[in-house]
Amino acid sequence: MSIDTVEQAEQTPDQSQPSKELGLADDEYRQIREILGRRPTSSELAIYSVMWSEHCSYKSSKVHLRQFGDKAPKTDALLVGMGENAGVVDAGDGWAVTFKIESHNHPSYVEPYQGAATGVGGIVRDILTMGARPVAVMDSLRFGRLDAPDTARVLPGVVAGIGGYGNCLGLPNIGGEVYFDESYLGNPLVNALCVGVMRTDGIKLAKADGPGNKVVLFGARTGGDGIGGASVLASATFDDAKPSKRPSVQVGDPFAEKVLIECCLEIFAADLVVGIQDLGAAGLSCATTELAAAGTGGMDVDLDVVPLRDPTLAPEEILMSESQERMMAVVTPERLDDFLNVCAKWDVTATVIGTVTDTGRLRMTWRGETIVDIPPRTAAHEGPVYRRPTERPFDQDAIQAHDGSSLPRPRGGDELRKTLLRLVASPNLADKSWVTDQYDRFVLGHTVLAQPEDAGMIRLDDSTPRGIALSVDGNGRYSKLDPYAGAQLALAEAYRNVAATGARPLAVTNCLNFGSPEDPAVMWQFAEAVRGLADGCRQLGTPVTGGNVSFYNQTGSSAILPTPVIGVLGVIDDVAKRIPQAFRSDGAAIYLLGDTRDEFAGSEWAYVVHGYLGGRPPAVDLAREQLLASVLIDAGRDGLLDSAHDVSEGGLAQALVEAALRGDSGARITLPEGLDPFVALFSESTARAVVSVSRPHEAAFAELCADRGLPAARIGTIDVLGPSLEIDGQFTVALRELRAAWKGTLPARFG
Amino acid sequence: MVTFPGSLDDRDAARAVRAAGGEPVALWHADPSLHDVDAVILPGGFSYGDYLRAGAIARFAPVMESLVSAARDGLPVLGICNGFQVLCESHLLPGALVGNAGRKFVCRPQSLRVENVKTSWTSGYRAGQEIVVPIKNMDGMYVADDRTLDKLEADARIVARYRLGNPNGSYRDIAGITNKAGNVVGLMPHPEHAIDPLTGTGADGLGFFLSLTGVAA
Amino acid sequence: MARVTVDVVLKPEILDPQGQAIVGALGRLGITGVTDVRQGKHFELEVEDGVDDDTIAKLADTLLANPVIENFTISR
Amino acid sequence: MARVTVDVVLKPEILDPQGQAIVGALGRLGITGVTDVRQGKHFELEVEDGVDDDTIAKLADTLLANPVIENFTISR
Ligand SMILES: Nc1ncnc2c1ncn2[C@@H]1O[C@H](COP(=O)(O)OP(=O)(O)O)[C@@H](O)[C@H]1O
Ligand SMILES: [Mg+2]
Repeated sequence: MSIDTVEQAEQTPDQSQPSKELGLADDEYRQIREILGRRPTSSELAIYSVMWSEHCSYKSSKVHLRQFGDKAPKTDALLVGMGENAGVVDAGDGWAVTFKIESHNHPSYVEPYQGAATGVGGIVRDILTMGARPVAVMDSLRFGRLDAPDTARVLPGVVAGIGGYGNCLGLPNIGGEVYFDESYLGNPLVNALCVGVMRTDGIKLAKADGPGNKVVLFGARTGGDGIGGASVLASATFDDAKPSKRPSVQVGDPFAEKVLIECCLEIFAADLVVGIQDLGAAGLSCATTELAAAGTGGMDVDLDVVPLRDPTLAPEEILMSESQERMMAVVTPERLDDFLNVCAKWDVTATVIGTVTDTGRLRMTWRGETIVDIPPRTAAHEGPVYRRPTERPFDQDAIQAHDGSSLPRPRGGDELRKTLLRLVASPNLADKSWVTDQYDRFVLGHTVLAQPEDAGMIRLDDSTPRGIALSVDGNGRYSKLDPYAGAQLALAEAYRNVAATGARPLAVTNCLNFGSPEDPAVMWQFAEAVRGLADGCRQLGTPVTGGNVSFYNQTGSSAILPTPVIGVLGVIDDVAKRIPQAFRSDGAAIYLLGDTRDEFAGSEWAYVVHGYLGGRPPAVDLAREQLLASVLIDAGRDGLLDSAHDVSEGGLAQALVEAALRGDSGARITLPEGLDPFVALFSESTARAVVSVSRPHEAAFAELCADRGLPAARIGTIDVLGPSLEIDGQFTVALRELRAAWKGTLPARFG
Repeated sequence: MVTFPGSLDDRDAARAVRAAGGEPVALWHADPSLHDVDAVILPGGFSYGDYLRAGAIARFAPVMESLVSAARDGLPVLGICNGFQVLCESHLLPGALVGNAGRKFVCRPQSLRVENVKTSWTSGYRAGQEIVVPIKNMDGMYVADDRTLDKLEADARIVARYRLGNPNGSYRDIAGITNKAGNVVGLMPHPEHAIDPLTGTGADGLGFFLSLTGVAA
Repeated sequence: MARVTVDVVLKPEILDPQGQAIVGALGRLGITGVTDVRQGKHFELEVEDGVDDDTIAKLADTLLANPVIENFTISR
Repeated sequence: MARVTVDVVLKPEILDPQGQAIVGALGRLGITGVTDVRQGKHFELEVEDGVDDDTIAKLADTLLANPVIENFTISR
């Protein structure tokens, strides 16, 4: 096997190189030659091609994502902002929390189980890298129609993969989403979130500081997994991919990761590292260039000593391999033995592969020859940046103009009742326990709220009542109608969900799932969504701490619905004060908070009953969201609320059904005066919640709402032993019938 | 409290022991010493990733050799979920645990009937008492041949059975069994996740730990 | 070096949900004529030349198979 | 009626965590001389006489194995 060395590259400047096949544009290849003053070696080309891929360089999204920083609200809640592996939030009392969401969409289509499993594995390592103990995961999932044949292949595999990996790591799964829409059939979305907890003085950063310090690769051996994945996988649709470019699948080893987590936590506790980085997309290329670029600036690496699973791997392949369950640490020579001892205790393979230098160069050798000699910043941070053309889709005005106001609506109690039963059984609104029962939500013993509650909530530690709440939300249909509003609606819903548990929303993460950035219409959707999110975060005072962009989500030339998925994290001082969703106190009054308008564009009703998408999504009112949140949080803190549940997709009717079924309690409802019953029940107006208040607290609660100026309509009472949900003057439906409809849908499809 | 590589519910079980007034002591799989403890809990999780068969590899850990002989001498041992699997693989308990009949991981609150209240771990319950604790497993179907099952029933060695639905296809609805002496108990459901209504399904599981500390006290 | 395979199958009296599920799926695939499926494990071992079948049998009996529920066969 | 077996193994380049874990356990068992283990699946099918290998191959390819990561062999 011939090795392409730096010396050879100097001597053979005209040798042709497969830059195009590696996904590099001609200009980008020229730029690399300029940086190096010669042609790159094949190993250098491998590094640049993966580091400059869309997936790693954010070259199409960077100019937009800047707004998250530029428009960031003033806050002292952020300990580490954007740009690190994950942002870190101050949770009070010396506790810090780090969280992030990431996509694994394409791999989950190719091999659902492993694709989803390694998605969880990757995000957990990101959180671990910050110095935190990972304490919970969430998953946001989107598939094709429930009845589409391929959904029966993809969904069970994805769910088993997320469960298989997360359960085996001992991380409770505390929430997520499952949506169905035809646009995701050939391109499911699998977004995984992880949250970690640490003390504020335990934060670790990804940098290689201190000349003479050792670079240690530890964890799994390197194999041929996903070679070219980072670049090829993320920058071409499958239709374009030549067979040779098809990604090979990465297989996860959750046991290896569990051991790696415990090993790292012991290493952190003993303060044995200067810097640390996980190996994810772009593997060693990414870890070495990023660590070096963020630190003293140089690194020497001996690729010969990298422990291999497949001894035939060439250096280019070693550099591009995406083998899972690997980490890289920078360790002082004095601490090296201690470090290696901890690894040995956990049976984790650890190898010194290099040294930090102050040369400003990343140098790698192979069989004694220099095969890489580059300035690391040029690969890690100074990649190409594109301002791609954007263009409002030609049919956007038409989509918004045809608002569906003439769609026939149900009239009379009987039709309303039928509509309700049909909606609660529809795939997007139906019970998701077929999925969530495959996830461990109890492990670690700190889970206070999990599915199907509005947000997941965990206690930070045995020593404190303090906790955090998290929700992830997105709505591709709203975003299609108006991506600016769609991003804000997702943000608002996640924010509302967190507040509905009694926690104070503090910070935001996001995963932006879009089609091809080379399509100006998609790029317009993306730009609008980012602008909407940045503006929304500023107004709500919740900064974006990090996230992930996934482009090229399309089948042929048809893109998925633009799908920004937003995660909001909140803090609660005492988890015992959490507000659950269930109706549970007999005789308690039920209130609807907020205003209801006639808003059905993009609604579940329009989709399920009419298969219709058009109009403008529900109005966004972030000031009202803040007001609603403040009332929920304060009332929760003062113990005024027995339950709270946000109103979103499916409207008031769906919220009432969920609260009643969750508590196995009946309720008698009188719809607010002056509202059409159909609008009252099914409109998806935002900034609303359903709460229940027991008699002794009613006066205080009503006064709180009046003082703050939050509309609060008393719409009924809970009848704990009542067998049904009664809508006065309209219809009565037995809980048993509702439950059968709501619970039956997914099992009927998947067994 | 034994920690194997891949143990997950070890902290939870330690918390439960503490809640019952006991003092949890960490034992390490590679250390054969039992450090003079009064009882041992093998916690839930995926020791060695549950690779090969759940519990199959953990069985060969150095600590297990000491544990097997101490258990034969009467040391109270509770194996929860993965711990139950390890006890079967080590032949301290008869039968085996294989993949759930539903072929999926199952996590949900589960109703049980406690049948044998003479073991070291169940003396705090009333015979026939119905309790709810979480179940969460992939390989939770208890299987054994008919002779073994008949014998278990005849000797009243079935500690608990599932009620209101069998979550994993276990033969004869078996959720937990004990050895002849009643000191070794294997349990598929997770009582350590039912010691505090705030974070678990209730407090019904505390009885397993109270049974022990009551005895030890 | 030699390659030895060990096949492990559940004893007939033990339920095999995985195999049953496959039988159930056959109909949907339009495959007829397959009346039963049992799923077991297949191990491929690389062993040095000196390793005899007794050693492999010990390995299979103590580690690869659980004799309470499984039988195994060794082939070279 | 005939018995057909299908063995499904991970492609050589795909990580096999289970096999690795078994190799790791061998040392503790005191068994030497086994240098590598790969774990796969073993299916035993009961088929009617008319069923040919093409049908079995179709079955293996769609149901028993995941061709993205696994290979299979059929033997009668
Ligand atoms: N949509 C986004 N919003 C905010 N920050 C983002 C977004 N996408 C990516 N980032 C940030 O860019 C950095 C690089 O992202 P990524 O490549 O996903 O991280 P990693 O290298 O850990 O995989 C991270 O700090 C991440 O939080
Ligand atoms: Mg990272």
